[in-house]
Amino acid sequence: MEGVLSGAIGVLAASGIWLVLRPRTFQVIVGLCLLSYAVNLFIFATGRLVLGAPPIMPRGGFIDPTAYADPLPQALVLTAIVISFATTALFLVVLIASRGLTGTDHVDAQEREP
Amino acid sequence: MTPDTLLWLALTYAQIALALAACLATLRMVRGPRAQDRVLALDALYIAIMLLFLVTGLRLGTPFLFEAALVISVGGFVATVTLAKFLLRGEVIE
Amino acid sequence: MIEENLLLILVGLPFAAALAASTVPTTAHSAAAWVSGGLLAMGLAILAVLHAPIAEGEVLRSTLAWVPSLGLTLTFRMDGFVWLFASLVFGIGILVLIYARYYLSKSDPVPRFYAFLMAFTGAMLGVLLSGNILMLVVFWELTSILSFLLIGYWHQGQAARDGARMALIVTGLGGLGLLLGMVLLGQIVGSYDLDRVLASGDVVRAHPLYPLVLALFLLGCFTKSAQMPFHFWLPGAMAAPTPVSAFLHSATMVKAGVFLLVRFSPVLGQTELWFFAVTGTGMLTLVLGSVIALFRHDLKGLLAYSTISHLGLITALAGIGSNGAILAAIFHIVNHAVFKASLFMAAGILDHETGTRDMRRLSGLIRFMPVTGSLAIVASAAMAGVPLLNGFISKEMFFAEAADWHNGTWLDNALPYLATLAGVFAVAYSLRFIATVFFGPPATDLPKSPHEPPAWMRRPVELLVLVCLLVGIAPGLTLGPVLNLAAQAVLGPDLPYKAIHVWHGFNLPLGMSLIALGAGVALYALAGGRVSQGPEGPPLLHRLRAQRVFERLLLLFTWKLPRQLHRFIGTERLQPQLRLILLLALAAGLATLWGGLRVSPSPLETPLNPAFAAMWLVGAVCAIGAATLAKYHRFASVVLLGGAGAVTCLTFAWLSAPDLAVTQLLVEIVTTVLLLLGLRWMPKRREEIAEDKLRPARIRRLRDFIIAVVAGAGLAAISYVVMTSPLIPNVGDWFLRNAYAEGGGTNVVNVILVDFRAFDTFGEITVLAIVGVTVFALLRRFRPSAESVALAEAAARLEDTSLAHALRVPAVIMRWMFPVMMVLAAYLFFRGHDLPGGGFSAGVTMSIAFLLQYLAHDVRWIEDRLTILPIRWMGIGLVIAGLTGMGAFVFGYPFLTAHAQYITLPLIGKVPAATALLFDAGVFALVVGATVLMLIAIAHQSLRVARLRDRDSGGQAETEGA
Amino acid sequence: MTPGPEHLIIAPILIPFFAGALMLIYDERQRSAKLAISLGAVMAMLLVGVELLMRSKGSALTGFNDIGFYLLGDRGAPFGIVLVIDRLSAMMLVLTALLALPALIYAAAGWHRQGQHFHSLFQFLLMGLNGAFLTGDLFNLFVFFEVLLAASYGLLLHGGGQLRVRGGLHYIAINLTGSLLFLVGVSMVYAASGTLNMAHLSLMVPMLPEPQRVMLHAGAAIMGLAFLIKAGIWPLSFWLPTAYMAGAAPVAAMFAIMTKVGVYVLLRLALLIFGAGAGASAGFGAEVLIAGGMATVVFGFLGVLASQGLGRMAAHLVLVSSGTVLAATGFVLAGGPVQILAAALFYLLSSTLATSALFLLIEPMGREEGGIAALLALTADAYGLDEREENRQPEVGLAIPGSLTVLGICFAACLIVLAGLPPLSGFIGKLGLLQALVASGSATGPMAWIFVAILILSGFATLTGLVRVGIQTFWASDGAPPRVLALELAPVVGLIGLLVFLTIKADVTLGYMNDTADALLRPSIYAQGVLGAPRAEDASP
Amino acid sequence: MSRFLPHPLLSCALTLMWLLLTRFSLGHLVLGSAIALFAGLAFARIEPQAPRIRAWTPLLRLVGIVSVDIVRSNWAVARLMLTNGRHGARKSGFVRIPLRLRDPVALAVLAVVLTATPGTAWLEYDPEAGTLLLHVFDMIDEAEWHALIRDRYEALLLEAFA
Amino acid sequence: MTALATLPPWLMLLVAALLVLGSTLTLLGAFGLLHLKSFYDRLHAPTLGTSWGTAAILLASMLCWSWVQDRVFVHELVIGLCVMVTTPVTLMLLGRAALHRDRAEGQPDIPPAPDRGEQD
Ligand code: NA
Ligand code: NA
Repeated sequence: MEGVLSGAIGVLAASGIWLVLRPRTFQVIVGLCLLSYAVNLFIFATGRLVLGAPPIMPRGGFIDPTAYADPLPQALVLTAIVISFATTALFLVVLIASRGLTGTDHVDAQEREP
Repeated sequence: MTPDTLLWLALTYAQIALALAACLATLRMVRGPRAQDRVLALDALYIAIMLLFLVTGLRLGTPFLFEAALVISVGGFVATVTLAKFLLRGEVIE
Repeated sequence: MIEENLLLILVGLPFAAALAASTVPTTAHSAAAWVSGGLLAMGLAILAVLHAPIAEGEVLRSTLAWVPSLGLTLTFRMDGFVWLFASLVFGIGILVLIYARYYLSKSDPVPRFYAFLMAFTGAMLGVLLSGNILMLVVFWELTSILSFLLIGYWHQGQAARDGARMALIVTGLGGLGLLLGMVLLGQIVGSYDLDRVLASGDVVRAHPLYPLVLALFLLGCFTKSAQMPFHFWLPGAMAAPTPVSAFLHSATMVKAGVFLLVRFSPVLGQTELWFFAVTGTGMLTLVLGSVIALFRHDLKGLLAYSTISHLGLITALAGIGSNGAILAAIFHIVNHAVFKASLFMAAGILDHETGTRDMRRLSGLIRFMPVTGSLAIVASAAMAGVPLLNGFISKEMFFAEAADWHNGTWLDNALPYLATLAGVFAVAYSLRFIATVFFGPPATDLPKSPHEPPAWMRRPVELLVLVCLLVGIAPGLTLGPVLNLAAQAVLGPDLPYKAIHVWHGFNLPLGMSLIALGAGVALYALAGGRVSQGPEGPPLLHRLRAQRVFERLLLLFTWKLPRQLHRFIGTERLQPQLRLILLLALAAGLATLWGGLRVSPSPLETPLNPAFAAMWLVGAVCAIGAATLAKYHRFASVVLLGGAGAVTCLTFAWLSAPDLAVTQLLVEIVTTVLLLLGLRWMPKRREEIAEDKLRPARIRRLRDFIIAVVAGAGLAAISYVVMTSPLIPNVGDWFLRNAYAEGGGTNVVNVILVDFRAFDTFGEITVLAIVGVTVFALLRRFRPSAESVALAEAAARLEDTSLAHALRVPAVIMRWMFPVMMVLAAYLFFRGHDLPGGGFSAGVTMSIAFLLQYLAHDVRWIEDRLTILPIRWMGIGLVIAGLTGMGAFVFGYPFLTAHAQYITLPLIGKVPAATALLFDAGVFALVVGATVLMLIAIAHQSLRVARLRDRDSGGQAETEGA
Repeated sequence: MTPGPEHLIIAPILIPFFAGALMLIYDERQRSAKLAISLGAVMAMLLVGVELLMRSKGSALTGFNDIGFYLLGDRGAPFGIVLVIDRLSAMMLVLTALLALPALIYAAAGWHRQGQHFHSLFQFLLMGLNGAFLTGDLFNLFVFFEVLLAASYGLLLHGGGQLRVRGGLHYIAINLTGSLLFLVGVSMVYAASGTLNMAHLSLMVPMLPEPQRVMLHAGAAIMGLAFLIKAGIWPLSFWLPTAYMAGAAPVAAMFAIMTKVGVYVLLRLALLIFGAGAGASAGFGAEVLIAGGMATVVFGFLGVLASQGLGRMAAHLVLVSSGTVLAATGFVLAGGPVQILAAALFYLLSSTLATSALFLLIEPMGREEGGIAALLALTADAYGLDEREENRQPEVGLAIPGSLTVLGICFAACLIVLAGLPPLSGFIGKLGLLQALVASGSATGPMAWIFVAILILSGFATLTGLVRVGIQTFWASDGAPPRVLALELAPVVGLIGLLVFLTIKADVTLGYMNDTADALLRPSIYAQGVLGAPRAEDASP
Repeated sequence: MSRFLPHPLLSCALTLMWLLLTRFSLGHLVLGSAIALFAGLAFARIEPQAPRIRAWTPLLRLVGIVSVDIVRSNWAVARLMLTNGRHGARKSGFVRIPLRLRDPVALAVLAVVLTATPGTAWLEYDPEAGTLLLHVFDMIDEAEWHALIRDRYEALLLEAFA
Repeated sequence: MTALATLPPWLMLLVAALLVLGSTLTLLGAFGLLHLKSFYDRLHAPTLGTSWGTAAILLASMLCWSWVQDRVFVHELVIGLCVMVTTPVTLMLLGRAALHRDRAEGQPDIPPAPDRGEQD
C-alpha cells in the first residue's frame, strides 16, 4: 500500500506541477487543485498507513495509541483542505476577473511576445 | 471452502470488480469522445466508488465508511448534475 | 562651564536662525535677513569671548549624549584651528547675508533661502566642531543635503536641478565612503572620539586596513573639495544664487574637504601613500583647474575652476604635510576664502547689473561701475598672487614648500615646475577677467544698462578687499598669531612659532612667483584674443567635458546598467517565478536529503490490496488526463479532476480517515461547481494555438515536464520513506488517549478540531470568511469581456427553450432533495463530535442544498423564495464561534476552553451539551455563508450579463434591486 | 503574576477578529460607523501592544526578558496551541498597530469607499499579522499566515482594476504555491520530530537521531522557502514589486510589514531551532540567508535605480529592507555578534515605518488635480454597472494649504531614513550594522565585507533613485500644487514624527533591541518557559 | 396545522430518515421531528403546494410492478451486454410517447421508474405537447413501448395523483 | 475480517452472493459504458449499477451490520433512496444535453425537436 500511495502522491504532484507551470490560468488552477490533493495525501501519509482503525475511541477504558491512526495529521489535513479550497476559490474569481479585464486567459494577462 | 472464506473471497472479488468497473469508466472518461460521455463516465465512477466504500467498510470491519458513501451518493449527484447542466445550457446558474 | 555652554550655543545659533527664518512671511526679506544676521553676529561675539582660552592653547569641549551605545555622542570641541575656521564661516556668513538681502528679488521665497542657508551654516559648524568622528560624518552629510537644497533654490531651471543633483550625488557618495572610513577608523582606534583618533596616528598607519581607510577617507574629502576627477559638480553648482556660490565656494562646503585633510594629516599622513594620493591629486587639480579656468567664458565658471585649482593647492600642501605646509594650507584656506568670496560677490553684482555673465559680451565696465571694478581688480590680483595682497603670501609659502621640501620621489621633484606652471595660468586667467570685463570698449548689447549696485550690496565686497589688503601688507600683525595657534592645534603644541613676513629676500619662491607673473602676462597677451574666440574650454580638452562624462556615467550606472541587470536577474512573468520556486524547493530537498534519505531497515509495510492499486490506476489516469486536457478540453479536465478527487477521498476512507474523506468529497464537489462557473468566462479555444507547435514551446514543455517528473518523484520518495519509517513517539498519542477523557468526544479528529486545536479552526473559518468577502467585493466590480457576453448568447441559441421548460421534471426531484439534504446536514452536524462529520461538512452540505436549487431554477425564481444573506451568516458564524471561545473567560479559563456536560431532560434522558457544539454551530453558519456567497456571487455574473444584454438591446428595461 | 490566564496576550488577535466580524453584520453603507469601530480596534490594539511591550521588558529578576504564555483551550504545551509573547513579538505587535493607525486614517480620506468591506478585511489582516507574531505552534502559524494572506489578497484587490487584478493573480498564485510548500515542510517536520510546538521542537532538535535529523532539515528547508517567499528574498521576490505597487495606498502602507512577517518567522524559528544549542543542526541555513539576503539587497537597489515611478521604487525599497534584515539574521545564525541582530532589528523598525510612509506619499505626490474624488468618479464610471450606493459625493475633509511643502518635507524625511543618511533613524540602524559587521569582520569572513559594501551601495542607490523622483515631482513640475487632504497627510506626518522620535530615543530603542537580540540567542529560556507554562485548571482548585 | 406543517408527508418521511440514520430513541425522535419540521418549513418556501395524492393503493401496486420490472430488465440488459447485443442483432431506437400525465410530481415518479429500469432512458419531455422522448436499448416493437408506458405506469400514476 | 466472523454461515453465503451479484452488475454496466457504440446506448449502461448493482451491495451491507450491531441497521436505505431518486436527474439532463448538441450539429438519425409555434 505504501508504494502505491507514494506513487499516487508522485503522480498527482507531477501532474499538478506541470500544470502550474503552464501559461493559461485555467491550467494553473487545475494544477493547484491536483497539487493540493498531493499535498493533502502527503500530510496524511506522515501519520503512517493504518487500515480500518479510524481514530474514533471507545468511551473510556485503556487506549492503545498504536492501534489507531494518528489523528493529528488528519486534523491538519482537514484544516489544509478548507484553506486550500478557500484560496483556490479566490484564485478562480481573480482569474475570471483578470480574463474580463484583460481579455486574455494568459497568466501574465497578455499573450507572450514571439 | 467454508462460508467464511467464501465470504472473504466474495468481498475481495467485489472490491476488484468494482475497482475494475471504475477503471473502465475512467477509460471512457479519458476517451470521450463527447463531453456527455465523460460526464456519464464520471457518474458511473462515483457509483463504483460509493459501492467500493461500502464493500471496503465490510472487509475492514469498520462502519465509519458509511458517511463517506452517503456523501458521495449525494455529492456525486450534484457534481454530475452541474456538469450536465453546463452542457445543456452553457451556464451553470442563470 | 560657561565656555561649554557657549560652545553648544554657538552650534545651535545657526539652526535657531534657520528655524526663525523659516517662520517669517514669504515677503519679509529684511526680517529674515536681520534675524539670521543678528544670530550670526551673536556667534561672532561668542567666538570673541572664546578667543581668550583658545589663545591659551586650551581645547574646549562639550558633550551631549545621543546614542552612546553606537559611540554617537554630540561632542563639540574647539581648538585654534577650529576657532579660526569658525570665525571665517561666521564672518563671511554675515557678509553673504547682507549681500543676499539686496541680491534676491522680491519674488523669491526668501524664508526658505535663509532657512537653508542658516541650517547649512550650522551643519558646517558641526563639521568643524565635532569632537566625535561619527558626528562629524553626520554634519558632513547634512552639508551635502543642505547644499543640494541651496543649489537647487531656483529649481525652475534645468541647470539648477542638474547641478544640485550632481552635487548631492557626488558629495553624498563621498560621505558614504567617509562614513565607512570613520567606522573603520573608530574600530582600529577603539573609539570614535576625535582626540583619541588624533592621538593614534601610529596605530592607524600600522594597521592592515590603513589603505582602505585612507581610500575611503580621501573619497570623502576629494569629492567634497572638488578634487579631480570629482571636480565637475562644482561648476555645475554655479546655477545657485550668487550668495550661495560665494558662501559654498569660499568658506564652507568645499573647504570642509580640505579642513578634514588638514585635520587628519597627523593621523593618516606622513606616508608615501598619503603623499602620492593627496599631493598628486592636489597638483593635478591645481594645474588642470587653472588651465581650464583660463578658457571659461562664463564669469562664475572661471571663478569656479579657479576655486578648484586653489583647492588643489591646499590639498597638495596637506599632502606634503610638513609644518610649513600645514601652516601654508591653513593660511591659504583663509586667504582664498576672503578673495574668492569678494570675487563671487563682485561677479554677482556684474551679473545683477548687466544681466549677463558672459565675458565675451562684457567689456569696459570700469566706466560704468568704477568702485566695483576697482574692488574686483584688487581681489583678482590677490587671486593671481600679486605681491602685497594676501594671496601672494600664502602662494609664496606654497612655492617655498614645493621647492624646499623633499622626500625624493619623482612627484616631489616635479612639484616646483608644476606649481609654477599653475601660477602662470592663474595669472593669465585673473588677467583675462580684469582685462575683458573692465577694460576695452564699452559693451553695447547688454541686457541691462550697467551702473553701480546699491551701496549695501557693495559693502561686503569692500570689507573683504580691505582684508585682502591688510593681510597682504601686514600678515604677521593681522593673522600671524591665529594662524600659528591653528597650526599648533593641528600639529601639536610643540610647534615653534613661525613669523610670517611679506619679504623674504630674493629666493627661489620669489623667482617662481616672478616667472609666473611674467609668463602669465605674456600668455594672456599672446593668447587672450584667441581664447575669447575659442570654445568654452581648453584646446582638445573642451570636448571632454567632465560634467558630460559624469552625466553619461551616471546614466549608465544609475539607470541603464541597473535596468539591464534588474531585467536580467528578475522577471515579471508568472511562469518563470513559479518554476524558480519549484526548482528551489527541489534544490532544498536535494541539498538536505542527498545521501541521507534511506528507507528504514525494518520498514512498515501494509499488505497491498489489488483493488486499491487499481483505484490508483484510475487516479493516476485521471490526474494525467486532467493535466493533458486542461488547455484545449477544459471541461474534460474538470471531469477528470473530479475523478482524481474521488479516488483521493476513497484513499482517505480506506486508510482510516473517514472525516477527511467526507470533507474532501464535499469540498471537491463545490470546487467542481466553482470551476464550471468559471469555465463559462474563459475564452473558447477550438483551434490549436499555432505557437504551441513551435520548437521553443516544445522545449519549454519538455523542461517543465522534467521538472514536474523530478519533483513528483522526489515527493514520492520522501513520502515513501516517511510512511515506512517506524513510528516515533508523537503528540498524536496524547490526543488518542485524552480525547474522550479531556475533550468529551470519541471522534479524536473532531475533538482536535473543536477543542485541542480549536484555535486552528478559528483561524481557518476566518480565512473562509475573508475569501468570501473578497470574492464578493471583487465581483461587485466585475466586468466580463465582450466575447464572454457573446458566448452566452450563442449558448442561449443552442437551447432555445427557457430553463423552467427544459428542467420541468428534473427540477421537481431537485427541489425535493432540498429538505433531504438539510436533514443530511443536520445529521453530519450533530454526530460530528463522536463520529465522522462536524460543522464544516454540515455547512458545505447545506450550501450544496442551496446550490442545487440554484441549478434547478433561475436565479430570480429562487431568490424570490429563499432569501439568503450570506455575509450576515458569515458575520454571525464568526461571532458565535468567537463568543463561545470567550465564554471560558467567565470561568477563569483561557480562550476556547471547552466544556462538556450531560444535561438530563425529562423523558429523553441524558443529553450531551458541549460548548464545542456551539463552536461548531458557528463554523456551520460561517461555512454556509461563505460557500453560498462564493457560488452565488460568481453565478450572479451571468445574470448581470443577461441584464446588460437586455439593456443594450433596448429590451424590457427592468428596475431591479438585488 | 496575576491569578488566572492573562487574556491580554490574546487580545491582539481577538480585538480585530471581533471588530471584523461585527462589521460584516453591519450594512456596508454605514461606513462612518465601521470606520469608528476600526479605529477603536486599532487604538485598543496599540494600547495592548504597548502594555505587552512594557511587560516583556521584565525586571532584573527575569533577566530583563519576561516571556508571557497563553494556553489556548487550557491545553498544556506541546499538545495544545500556545501563544507566546516576548520582546520580539511585542515589538512586532506595536509596530503593526503603529502602521495600521495611519493607514486607516489615510483610508478614511476615501479609499475605504472604493470597494466592499474594506474595514473587515483590514481588521482580519491585522488579526493574521498579530496571530503570526504571537503563535508558538508551527501549524497554527500556517493558519495565521493564511489569514493574513487571504486578507492581503482581498485588500490588494480592493478597488479592482486591471493592474490590481493582474498583480493579484501573480501574488495569489505564488503564495498558494508557497502555502503548499509550507504544508509539505510542516508535515515533514512533524514526521521527523512528532511535534508541532516550536519550543518543544527546539528542545528535541539536539537529540534527534540522524535519519530524523535529515528529514527535519529537509522539512525546515522547504518550509523556509515558504517564509522566504513571503520575506521577498531574491530570486523569490519578483512578484512583490508589482503586487505592492498595485495595492491601494493604505494597503501598500500596511504591506510594508508583510515581508517582515516572513523575516520575523525566520528569525524566530532559525534561532530557536538552529541556534547555537542545536547540536549538529546549529547554524543550518545561515549561508543561504546571508547570500540570499545580500542578493535581495542588490536586486532591490538595482530595482530602485531602474524604476521610473515612485511606487515601484518603494516596493523595491521594501526588498532592500527585507534583504538587509535577512542577511543580518544569517550572520547571527552563523555565529556573528549579537550587535548585528540588535542593529538589524532597529533597522527593521525604522525602514518599515519609512517605507510605509513612502507608500502613503505616492498617491498624493503623483496627484495632479482633484484627488480621490476624480479617482472615484473614474473607477465608478469604468466599472460601475449598478453600484448605486457607491456615492459620488466629494470627499469630505480639509484640504491643506502649502501642500507641496509638507509633502516635500515628508518625502525628504523618508528619503533620508531609507538612504541611511544622517541624522534620522535610518542612519543609526545602518551605522549599527556597519559597526557590528566591521567588528566581526574577521569572524564572519569576506561575506561581512561584501555586505558592508552592499549596504553602502544600497544607501547610495536609494539616494540617487529617490532624489531623481523627488526632483521630478517637486522641482520639475510646473502644474498647480495638488489638492491634498489633511486626512491624507496627517498619517504621513505621524509616521515621520515616529521616525524622529525613534531617532531621538535611539539609545533607548537600541537598548531594547540589544536585550531582545540577547534573548533570541538564548532560546532555552523560551523553550522551557513554554513547556512549563501552567494551566488554569491546575492553578485553580 | 398547514402553517406549521405545510408538508406533513415529507416531514414524516424526514423524521423516519433521521431515525434510520441515527437510532431509534425518544431523544432522536424529538430531535428528528424538530429538524424535519424545520426542513418542511424551509421546503414550503420553494414548494408551497404539497402534492395531492388521491389514492395510495395504485402507488403501492406501482412499487410492486416496478420492483419486478427492475429485476427483469436488469437481467435482460445484463444478458445483452454479455452476449454483445445478441451478437450484434440488437437495435436501439427513439420513441416519442404522448403522455396524459401533467402533474410534475407524478412525472418525476415516472422518470424515476423509467430510469431505474435499465433499458429505457428518458431524454426529453415537452410540457406544451405533453410528449416524452424515450431511448430504448433493445427496440423490438415501438408500439409495445407505447402500450407498456401508458398502461403499466401512467395509468397507475393518473389514479394516484389528483 | 474481525466483525464479520460472527455471522452465521447462511448469512455469510447470502451476503457473498449479494456482493458478487452487485459488483458483477456494476462491472457489466461499466463494461457496457466502455464497449457500446453510441452515446444513447451508453446512457443505459450505468443503470445496471445504479439499480440492482447498488441494491444488492446495500442489502449485503445492511444484513451484515444489522447482525454485527445486533439491531436493525438500515441506514443504507437512505443511500439507496438517494441513488434511485437522483440518478434520473443526471441521466435526463445528460440525455437532453446530448440531444440538443447533436441537433445543433445536425447529426443524422436524431429525432427532431417537437414542433412548436412561436412561444416563450
Ligand atoms: Na620639492
Ligand atoms: Na570681454
